[in-house]
Amino acid sequence: MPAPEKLLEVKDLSVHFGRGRKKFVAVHKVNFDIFKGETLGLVGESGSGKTTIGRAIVRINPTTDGQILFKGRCISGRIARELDREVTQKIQMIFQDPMASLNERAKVDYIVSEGLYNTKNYTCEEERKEKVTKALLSVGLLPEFATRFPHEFSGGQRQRIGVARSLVMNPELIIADEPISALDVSIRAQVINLMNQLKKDLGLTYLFIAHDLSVVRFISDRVAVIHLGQIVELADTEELYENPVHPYTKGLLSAIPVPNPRVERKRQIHAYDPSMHKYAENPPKWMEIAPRHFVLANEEEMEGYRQNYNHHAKDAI
Amino acid sequence: MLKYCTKRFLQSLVTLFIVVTVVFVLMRFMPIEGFLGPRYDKMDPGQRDAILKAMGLLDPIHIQLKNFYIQLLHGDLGESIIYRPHVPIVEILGPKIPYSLFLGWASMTLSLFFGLSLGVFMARFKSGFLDKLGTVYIVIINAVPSAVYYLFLQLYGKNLLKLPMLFDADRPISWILPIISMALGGIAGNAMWMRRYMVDELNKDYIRLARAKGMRKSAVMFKHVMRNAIIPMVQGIPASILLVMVGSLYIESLYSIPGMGGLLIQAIQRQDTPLVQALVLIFSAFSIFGLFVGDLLMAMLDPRIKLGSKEGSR
Amino acid sequence: MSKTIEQLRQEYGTREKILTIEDLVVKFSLRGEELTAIRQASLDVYKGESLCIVGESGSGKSVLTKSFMGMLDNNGWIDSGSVLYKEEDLAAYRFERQWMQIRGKEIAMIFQDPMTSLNPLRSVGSQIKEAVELHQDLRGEAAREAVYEILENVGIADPVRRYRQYPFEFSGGMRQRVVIAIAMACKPQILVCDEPTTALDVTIQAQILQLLDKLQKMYDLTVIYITHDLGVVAHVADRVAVMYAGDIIEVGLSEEVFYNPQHPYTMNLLSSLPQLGEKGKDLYAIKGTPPNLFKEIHGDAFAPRNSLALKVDFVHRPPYFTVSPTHKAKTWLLDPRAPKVELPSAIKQLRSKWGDDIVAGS
Amino acid sequence: MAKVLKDAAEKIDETLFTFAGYDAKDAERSGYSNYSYWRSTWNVFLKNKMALVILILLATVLAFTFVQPYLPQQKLPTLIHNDPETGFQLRNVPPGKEFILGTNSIGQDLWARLWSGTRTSLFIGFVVGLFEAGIGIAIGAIWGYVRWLDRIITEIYNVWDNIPSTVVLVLMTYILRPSLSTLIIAMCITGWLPMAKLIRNLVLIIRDREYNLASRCLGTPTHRIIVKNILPYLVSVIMMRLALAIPYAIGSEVFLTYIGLGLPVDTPSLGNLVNEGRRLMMAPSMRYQLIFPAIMVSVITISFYILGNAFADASDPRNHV
Repeated sequence: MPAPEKLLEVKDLSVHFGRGRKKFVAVHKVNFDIFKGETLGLVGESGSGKTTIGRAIVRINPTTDGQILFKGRCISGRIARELDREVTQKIQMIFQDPMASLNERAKVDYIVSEGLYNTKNYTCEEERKEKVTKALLSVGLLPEFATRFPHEFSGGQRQRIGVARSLVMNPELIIADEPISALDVSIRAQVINLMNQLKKDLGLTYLFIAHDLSVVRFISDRVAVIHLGQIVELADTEELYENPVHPYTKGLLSAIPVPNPRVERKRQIHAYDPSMHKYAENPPKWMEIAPRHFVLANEEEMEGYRQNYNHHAKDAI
Repeated sequence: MLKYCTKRFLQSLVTLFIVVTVVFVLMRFMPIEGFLGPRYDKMDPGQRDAILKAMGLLDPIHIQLKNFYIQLLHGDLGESIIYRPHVPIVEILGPKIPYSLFLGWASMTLSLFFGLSLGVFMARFKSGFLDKLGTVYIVIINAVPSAVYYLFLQLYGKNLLKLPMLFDADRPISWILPIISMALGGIAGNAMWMRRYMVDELNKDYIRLARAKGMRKSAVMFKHVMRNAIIPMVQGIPASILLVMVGSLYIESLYSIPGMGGLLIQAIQRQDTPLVQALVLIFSAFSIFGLFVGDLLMAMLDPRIKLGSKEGSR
Repeated sequence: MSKTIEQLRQEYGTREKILTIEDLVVKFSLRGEELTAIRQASLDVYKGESLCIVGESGSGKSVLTKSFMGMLDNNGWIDSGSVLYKEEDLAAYRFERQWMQIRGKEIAMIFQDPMTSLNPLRSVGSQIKEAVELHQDLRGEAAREAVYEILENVGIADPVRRYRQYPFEFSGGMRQRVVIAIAMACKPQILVCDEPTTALDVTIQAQILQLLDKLQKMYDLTVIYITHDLGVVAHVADRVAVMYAGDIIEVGLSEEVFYNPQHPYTMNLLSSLPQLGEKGKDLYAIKGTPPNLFKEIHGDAFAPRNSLALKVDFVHRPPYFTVSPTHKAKTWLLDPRAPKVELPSAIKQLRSKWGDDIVAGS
Repeated sequence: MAKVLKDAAEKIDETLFTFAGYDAKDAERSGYSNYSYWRSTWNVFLKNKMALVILILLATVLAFTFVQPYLPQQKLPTLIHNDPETGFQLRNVPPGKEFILGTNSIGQDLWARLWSGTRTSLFIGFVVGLFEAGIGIAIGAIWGYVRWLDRIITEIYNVWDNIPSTVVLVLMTYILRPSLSTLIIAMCITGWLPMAKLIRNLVLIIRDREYNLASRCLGTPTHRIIVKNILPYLVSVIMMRLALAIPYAIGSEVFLTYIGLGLPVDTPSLGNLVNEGRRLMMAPSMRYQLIFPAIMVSVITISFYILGNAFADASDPRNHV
């Protein structure tokens, strides 16, 4: 298998908020790559820093330390105007709350065209309209919706308007920040299907940020688990769900309720206690435990993880 | 908590310092009549200079400012020049302060008592008759310039209720109209805010929980809604000294009360600059102090500030 | 392994009904227009069970529970129908003092967001003590002792110190424990949990559910959960009631609803879950939006979004059809004249792996 | 109930038990409401009958104020009328045929003075209101939107806000000497502050809403974010403040006139008229000189106040069904 192309590389990324005594470390030395055409799931609880990473990539949050590379070029910190334009176009974001992420005082036409106005990516008014129509159709909305206000739409429809707004830019990478957690259960499937279909049709790459592990399992190719600003484990989806190594991942996986009463009633929950790590004397490193399966651990822990892992792997076979 | 108080106190001092300085400097840009008094026209330039020099007004401004602060620290506010020429301002103010204070306290007590009660009842019976009536009252008091309704109150108080039109320290019956007039605005303000805070609180989730645990509506109102709504009110109470002061500007002259408010108007009309300056400083100091005390009270009552989880909300 | 489905059905036959809702209609007036939030819903609640009411936002699940606690907003009222509790018709209650006999004392409630459910300006202990004083008739030191005990029961260590603290000094999960403590202090018969874990992180969610489970056994409570999370439902529910557009369209034992759903809405809801989906394939997606409750609804409210809708669904409202003694659904698909439909593949798989016995019995 | 339904069910036509067919597009279409923000605002406003009556009243008064000088047989507001026979001033003539609202103590026509005064006071009100809005919005928007400026401006605000605005008003007019421009400047200096604070708080709330982040992701330039995303949300608040600034300015003018810092006597304004009338109010026969201006002041200020609040209610999307 040829090495897949790295679309985005995050190297030692740190993001701090505030200064002095009020300083808050949201993200601490995070490393990961996103390959072209894949969906990388980023899972963590509230306050874990997952949204901060997404926003650092689209450059809403400034980075404190480290680098973000897009197609090999650094896009964090101060960058040239040309690159800025290109990155703005190529990396788009989908937001969590469909009620809050659309400008209520603008018509759908303006909302979807906003990116086009900024990049002047059209030659005449007709072309712009055409692009808007195309974007609306591609997310399963009717072109006649363009003249309406966001108020008139349901949560699922609004979320799709949000997707259309990104699509019109012809992006390559989409940061989806909890795109379905604010939606009603019956509507989530619409958005998940749409994202999967666009990935197939347009070859999009996603960073899918979520706290719901079951959704992430369904949609992602690889999953990174983040805890208190650090990624603790990263692996291919099935590998991670079958052979979780880090105790936090295990705890998190054991906590997801499944919609199956007979299974659910027997489920055991593993509690995770961060004080189990002795990181003060022996700081952790980012290590590969199996091919493409990384975990944050110090040597001592790694030893234990390895033994357990081999055990499991044998069982699986 | 102590840290918050110190910080807030220093902030007030800085504000006061800036106000004093700015007022002082601005006053020096006034036309000089204000410092010379009524005989201005009759003086020749030499005389004028002599007087100005004697008052230290020809010195560079920073020297003047320095002298002024030294005076101020000794409790000396300067001398009046027109109102009562060459009488120290402190002496002029001395007998007047008790009148203003008494009227101020009396009307503040009234406005707190009636304003808060009105607000509580308006919130309790929201969109009922009392609420609508109260709203009409609040609208009128807020929208009609106070000069107008003070006048009508004075007029009808005299004609219909046969109350005295002028203030007489020895006849308590003559205090009624000025105190009521001064309280009217405060009642409206207190009622409006109390109602608003209570309605805000009423819509909060914890009220639902309090009701769900089976508390009586009146108990919820009293123990949760009112208690929480009163905290931002308490913050504003000392600052309402300010409202009372502004009212006193009118009312003291309307009823010829020998207090500070009436004095300011006379000083302005007669252009007694040092007196105006002194009064402006006193009023500012009062108001700054009022806000400071308000914040302290707030900090004492709100555990979130007391225990340092958030800064003052202002 | 727990009880078989037959055992469960029999057990329900002997259980005592604690609350009976019949043909309840709740309306609201909004800016001169009338909205029917609950449309002739009926539901029985059995003593000691945990019942989950599932539905999406706006389906009326919260309104339903508020209606039998006398906590409807001022612009809402019970239009018709009855709610029987201990031989009293709660739907006929008009006065606050009548509700005082029910609220807290008989039926207590906890809410979704623990961050806003507590009075920020009063100590945690005093807020629990209020409930103790109201419903356990204890005062002063005795009440305080009772609060300490409840705090320990809900898993808050060091109760003496915690008593004096304020809500902002507690984390989200801890606050929810305090809210639960307040509800427990009322010593209620029924506990209504309105989305008790939605605002919490998954790991804490699990702890809170465990705690509620423990308390239910400890105090022999009847618990009604309101939620939209089918995972939570599967975890806690003995029985499930599915709500759509102000009506309970299907109700049954948890196993019955999950492994043998009858109403198209329930089927669609289950098959749209990514947990049951097959990776790489599309999930089943329910199109459209729930109906406008300001307008009168003819027939089955779900019909316009239902790909399996019958013509009759647009004309007549379906009655309950009985599937098993404990399972019934309001859908014309259960009428003998209706054409047979295939279960969605996701549900078929779920059933074949876990719940074959459910259908076999009936 | 269930029984009845069941019985009814038996009678249903068999042919209805066939699939109805299903159109995904139709399902997508449901929920269309053809909503427009401004139309809904207007509709909610129209429902408030009192506000509507007041709007019409105020519009009439405003229109008349500006038309009045051009009507036939209007007298000049500053002209002193003398009795053609005796040559004496026609002082304190009660309202009647010749002088609709009578004359004042030096024989000027009160009717003409009233409308002229209304013009002056409205002019002050509008100018001050617009200035407050302009400066307040500009500073408030910068204050709220530019993060690093927040601390500095907040500190300045805290100091400035501690000074009673009445004192500033008095001081400014005292120092600058009374005139129309002085009055306006003094009021503007004190008035923009609460406006700026309000706008800042609103901008702070709106700034980090997701739709603004979305615009930033799309590369929308700041000025367009402010114009398209933020200001439309503030329009209602701004209009309400503007409506409230006018009664406030008129009130301040009356106040300043009262304490002797108002406009010169030869410029009729509502403040001057009230002040003139006040001196005569103890004589019941001359009380009309206070009552007419007082009514005018009250009508205008209350109208603006109520309209401002009614508009604020109407423009709140929560009140749109």
